[in-house]
Amino acid sequence: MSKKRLSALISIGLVVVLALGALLPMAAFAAGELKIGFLGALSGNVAIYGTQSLKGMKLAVEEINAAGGVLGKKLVIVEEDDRGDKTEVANIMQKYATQDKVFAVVGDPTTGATKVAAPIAQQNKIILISPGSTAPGVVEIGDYIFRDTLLDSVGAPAIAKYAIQTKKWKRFALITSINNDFSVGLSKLFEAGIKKYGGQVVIKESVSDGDTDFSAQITKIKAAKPDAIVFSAYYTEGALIMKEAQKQGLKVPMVGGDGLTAPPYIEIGGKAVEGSIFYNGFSPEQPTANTRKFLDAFAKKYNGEVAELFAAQGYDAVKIIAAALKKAGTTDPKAFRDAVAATKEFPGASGTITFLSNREPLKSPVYLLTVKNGEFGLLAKVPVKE
Amino acid sequence: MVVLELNEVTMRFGGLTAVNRVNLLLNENEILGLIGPNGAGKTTIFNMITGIYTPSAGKILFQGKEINGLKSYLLTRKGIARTFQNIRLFGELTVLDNVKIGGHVRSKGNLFGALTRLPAMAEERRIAEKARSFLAFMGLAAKEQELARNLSYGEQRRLEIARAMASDPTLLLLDEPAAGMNPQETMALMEMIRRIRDKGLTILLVEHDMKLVMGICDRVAVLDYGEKIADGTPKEIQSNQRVIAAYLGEAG
Amino acid sequence: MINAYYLQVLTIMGINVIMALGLNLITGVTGQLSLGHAAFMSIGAYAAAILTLNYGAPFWLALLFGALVAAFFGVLLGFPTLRLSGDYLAIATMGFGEITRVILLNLDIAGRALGISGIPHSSNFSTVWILAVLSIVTMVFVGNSRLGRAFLAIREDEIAAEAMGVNSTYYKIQAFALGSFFAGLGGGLYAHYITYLNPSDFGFMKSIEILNMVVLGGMGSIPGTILGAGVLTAVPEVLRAVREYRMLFYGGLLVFMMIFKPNGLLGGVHFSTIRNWLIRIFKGSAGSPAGGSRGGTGAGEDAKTRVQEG
Amino acid sequence: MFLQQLINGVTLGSTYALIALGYTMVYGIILLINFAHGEIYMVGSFIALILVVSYKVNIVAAFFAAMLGCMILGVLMERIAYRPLRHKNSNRLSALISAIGVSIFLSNLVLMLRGPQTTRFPDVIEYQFYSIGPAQISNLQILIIVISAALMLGLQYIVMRTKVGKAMRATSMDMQTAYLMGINVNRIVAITFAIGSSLGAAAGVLVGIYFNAVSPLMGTMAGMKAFTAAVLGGIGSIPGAMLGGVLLGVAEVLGVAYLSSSYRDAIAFGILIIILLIKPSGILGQRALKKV
Repeated sequence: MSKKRLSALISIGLVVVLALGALLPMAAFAAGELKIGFLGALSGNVAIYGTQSLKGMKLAVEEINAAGGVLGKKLVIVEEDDRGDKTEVANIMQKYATQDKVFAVVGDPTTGATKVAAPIAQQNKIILISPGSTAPGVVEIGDYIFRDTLLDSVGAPAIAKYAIQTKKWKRFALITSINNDFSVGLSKLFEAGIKKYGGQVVIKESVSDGDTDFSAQITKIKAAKPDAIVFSAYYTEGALIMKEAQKQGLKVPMVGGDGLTAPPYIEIGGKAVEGSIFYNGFSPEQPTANTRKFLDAFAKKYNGEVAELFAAQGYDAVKIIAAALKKAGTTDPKAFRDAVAATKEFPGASGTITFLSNREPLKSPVYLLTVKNGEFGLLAKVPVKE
Repeated sequence: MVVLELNEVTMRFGGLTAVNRVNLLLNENEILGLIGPNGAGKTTIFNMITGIYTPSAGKILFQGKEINGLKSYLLTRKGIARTFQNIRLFGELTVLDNVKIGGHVRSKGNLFGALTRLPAMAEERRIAEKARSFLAFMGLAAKEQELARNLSYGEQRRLEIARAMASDPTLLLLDEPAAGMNPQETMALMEMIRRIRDKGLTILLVEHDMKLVMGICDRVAVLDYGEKIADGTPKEIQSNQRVIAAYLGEAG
Repeated sequence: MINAYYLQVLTIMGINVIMALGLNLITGVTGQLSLGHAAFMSIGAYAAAILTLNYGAPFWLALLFGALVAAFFGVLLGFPTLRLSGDYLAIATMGFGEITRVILLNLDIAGRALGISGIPHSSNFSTVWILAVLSIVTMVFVGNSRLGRAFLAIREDEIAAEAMGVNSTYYKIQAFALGSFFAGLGGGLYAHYITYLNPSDFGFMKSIEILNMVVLGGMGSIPGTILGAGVLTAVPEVLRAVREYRMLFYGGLLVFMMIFKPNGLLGGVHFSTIRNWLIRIFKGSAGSPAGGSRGGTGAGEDAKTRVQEG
Repeated sequence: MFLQQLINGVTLGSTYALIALGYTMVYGIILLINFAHGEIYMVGSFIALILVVSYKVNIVAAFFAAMLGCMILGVLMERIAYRPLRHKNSNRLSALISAIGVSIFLSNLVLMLRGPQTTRFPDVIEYQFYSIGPAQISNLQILIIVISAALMLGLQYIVMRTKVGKAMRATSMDMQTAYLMGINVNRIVAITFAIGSSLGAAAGVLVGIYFNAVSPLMGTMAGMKAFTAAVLGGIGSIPGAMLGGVLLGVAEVLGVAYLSSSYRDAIAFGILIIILLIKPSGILGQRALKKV
């Protein structure tokens, strides 16, 4: 037999094995279980958010099961790593719907992936709660799609108002990360907010997630003499931008969204990020009773780790699902959906959550935070009304 | 009729003059041998005629028209075909495909043809038939489905010639066609080259094997240090003092 | 047995087959390493999506449009860069891929970083596989034609190809245009299947993913490319371990294949070869004249001749 | 502001130049775009980071340890992924694909081990600023520019003046002949990788210190930019890598300053494509005639 034919036979064999593998039942179905699917990246560039959400979800499931489960059944999380790849997201969502027969999905923490998964969830009448997406166009996909995040449209004006009216800053440099959908959306809201309260955007600059050199932008911004730098993306670039500003002797604070409020912001930024202000729906430093409870449980389960926003939102999503299930008394999709939609003033770890009639979350209060002496500190609590 | 004319052709590489004011005439249906010690500039002349290099000075005329600096695929269209000193076959393709590609310029077919199969089928059959005839001519008919890289050295040399002939050239340039062949193969090759000439082709030959050169060439030109030092019938060349000196000089 | 999940995996497999065939034509058949295939895919995807979303064009028209726009950019990139050889070309295509991504991030009509969402879900299993089969047939036809031989000649030896009268620049551009056409077609199908586009989904790694399909299956081999696309779409679904270590696996796979099997699993295998094996298997191997002394191709041709005679 | 931007550009360009030196060296000897060089740079950065943070090693010692570590990594990489190909006489595309494979493997290995987040590189050097007219330059910027230039000169010396360098040049001209002349080609290629990789590590550590940030994903983009720099200057030419790096850095910064910051990466790759078209041999490169 020629070598070529041998390798062809091996290939054909490979295909057959794969096909058989795919056709085998994925997992034995245990009758006493209710499955929740996890969507998110556990590896790749956006793994931070997925990993955090999953940790929060696992904690929530553990607590619920310890208390006897829901409707006499135990909750189980089905997890797959979507790596942030959209094809993967679609495949995994379809697998959850068809193979695993989950009754609810928590994910994806990012907007783009949620937009891919949501139509499939909607079509299969599976509740999907995204623990992270904030950009517009998500819940509009269908009446089974929810999210439990603090919407930027609430937070951005609040922080802009505070910066202009309380801090008396007038001139702002606005930096957007062009390859970050969250940032592109938030920049628009910041700009509108600044305008609304009488401030002025004196210069707009772009960076990309993953950049490390911001020298050219800072030199330009310095020449524009702003009172503050508004940055709409995440903490790593935010901290590095402030470091560069410090090097160039530009002594102005940073204003941002909840993308900045993570411990690494202070870790990387050090003294350069002192005095930054931002909003968040969740404040580990000034916890409410519910948040305190969650933080302690989280630290206990994960070797003293401090929970981040996405963990709290993943945790809340599972808790909301369990509560709604209890209230509906059935997993019938319609009744269950209505119960989720009726969630009102749910006392979550990431804030108090109400789903509005358009399924957008209303979270109150919004925390305005600052960095003081190398720690996050509370500036104000802004209650949010419908 | 003059097929190829080199008029005061010069090629410099940086400070080095590889070919210096060489004149050469090639008449229709003639076999001209180009010889000379290593580094005399034979292959450089070859590469200028086939469009790989553009001469630094002088003119190259093919059928009376200047061809300086024309790209090699255009020269092939005009009727110049070549083989390579260090064999350049399409190794992973079959012997038959190699010759079919040789016939590229003498056949039609584009994307549209490839997609609308019917008219292309007839053309394909014609291409294959022609290619097979060249293979038969070079004694390779039995090997048509072999991969070119699996052929023996001598067979590869002959395949190169078959492939070059498939472009229906007026002028065929053979770059050391007998290199690496054993005496029997060389004898057979001489016979083949004669038969190619009998088909009406004009042949320019660079070769080290003096037996082959003296055996089949109508005329021989000798290069040394980039200059032509002699030009004449094999007999004249063999008794030319400068040529003998050049070769002996090299040997000593 | 075929549920929505399998159907979806098979559909995505079909899209990958189309795109991988496009790259195979450029890299496998013509020998020009392209590291920007995802860019052509994104161009096709965005063009098609914009046409259906903003202009209400019918799906098939949008697909064709996307593919043609991608082909147009293939030519545009081809004209200047194809004079470059080997690794320089590879780097230029990679640069083109990055530039395309940055431009998409700056285009309002492409939704910038927010991408395009809400694209109609028009692709399905049958449209994708009808087009995949058409693509395969096209590739086979091209492969057995004067055009295909010119591509192959360039891959094997560009200087010799030129000496045989093949205008290599002209044919390389054609290969790029055709290959990009299929990348664009795949992109259009992808856009109308996933229904959401974002520039970050068409980065360098996507190009590498498609390249891996071609390399694994066998550069230049159509059945090989199909196999490669099929395996690399299915494996992560079946083997969880592969999904988690996927990129690690992809990197290692490239090195491994280059060292131990540079021709891929089915390198040098064509449909005709497979047909001949099948004929041989069903007719029995008794009285085989070739005796299998040489490569499979030679033996196969003998079988074919026998069948034609018989 | 222009002067300040120029300083920004030269500093950024010096970091590109540092990485580009490794590319140009390997390409010069074995005509391979060592795609994984960007990853070597990233690994170098991490080695120094871990030593400084977890083991409290002095930064100078960590710098040399990183160079040593990457030297070993580079030699290993050459041994595993490139040498078998060279011996098989396979075509150059195979080697390039193999290099891409190594690059993907390394970056994802570190990604899995460390996670995707950016880690802070501690401030190991106290900042000082010097004024030049309206602009200012920091001691760290001067350090980066000086070290880049010094390494370039050192490398130039090795290649042009030492016996090993002579063997390298011979190998680059004709590997076969060099082998026949008694040069241990494998050893020379390994040395080339060793030097090139240690330069990459040096770049990684310096850039880590300068930008205070290290991440598993930093190698890919930096590698692509540095390669662009090497091509711009004339790949294979050591002074060319330096020149190309600085020019690219300045072009990028001026592009941000006077055109638009949102097209930043497109500017760099646009330059790459234009250079490849107009003068593929780069500014200081020589064009080789193809042999037939």
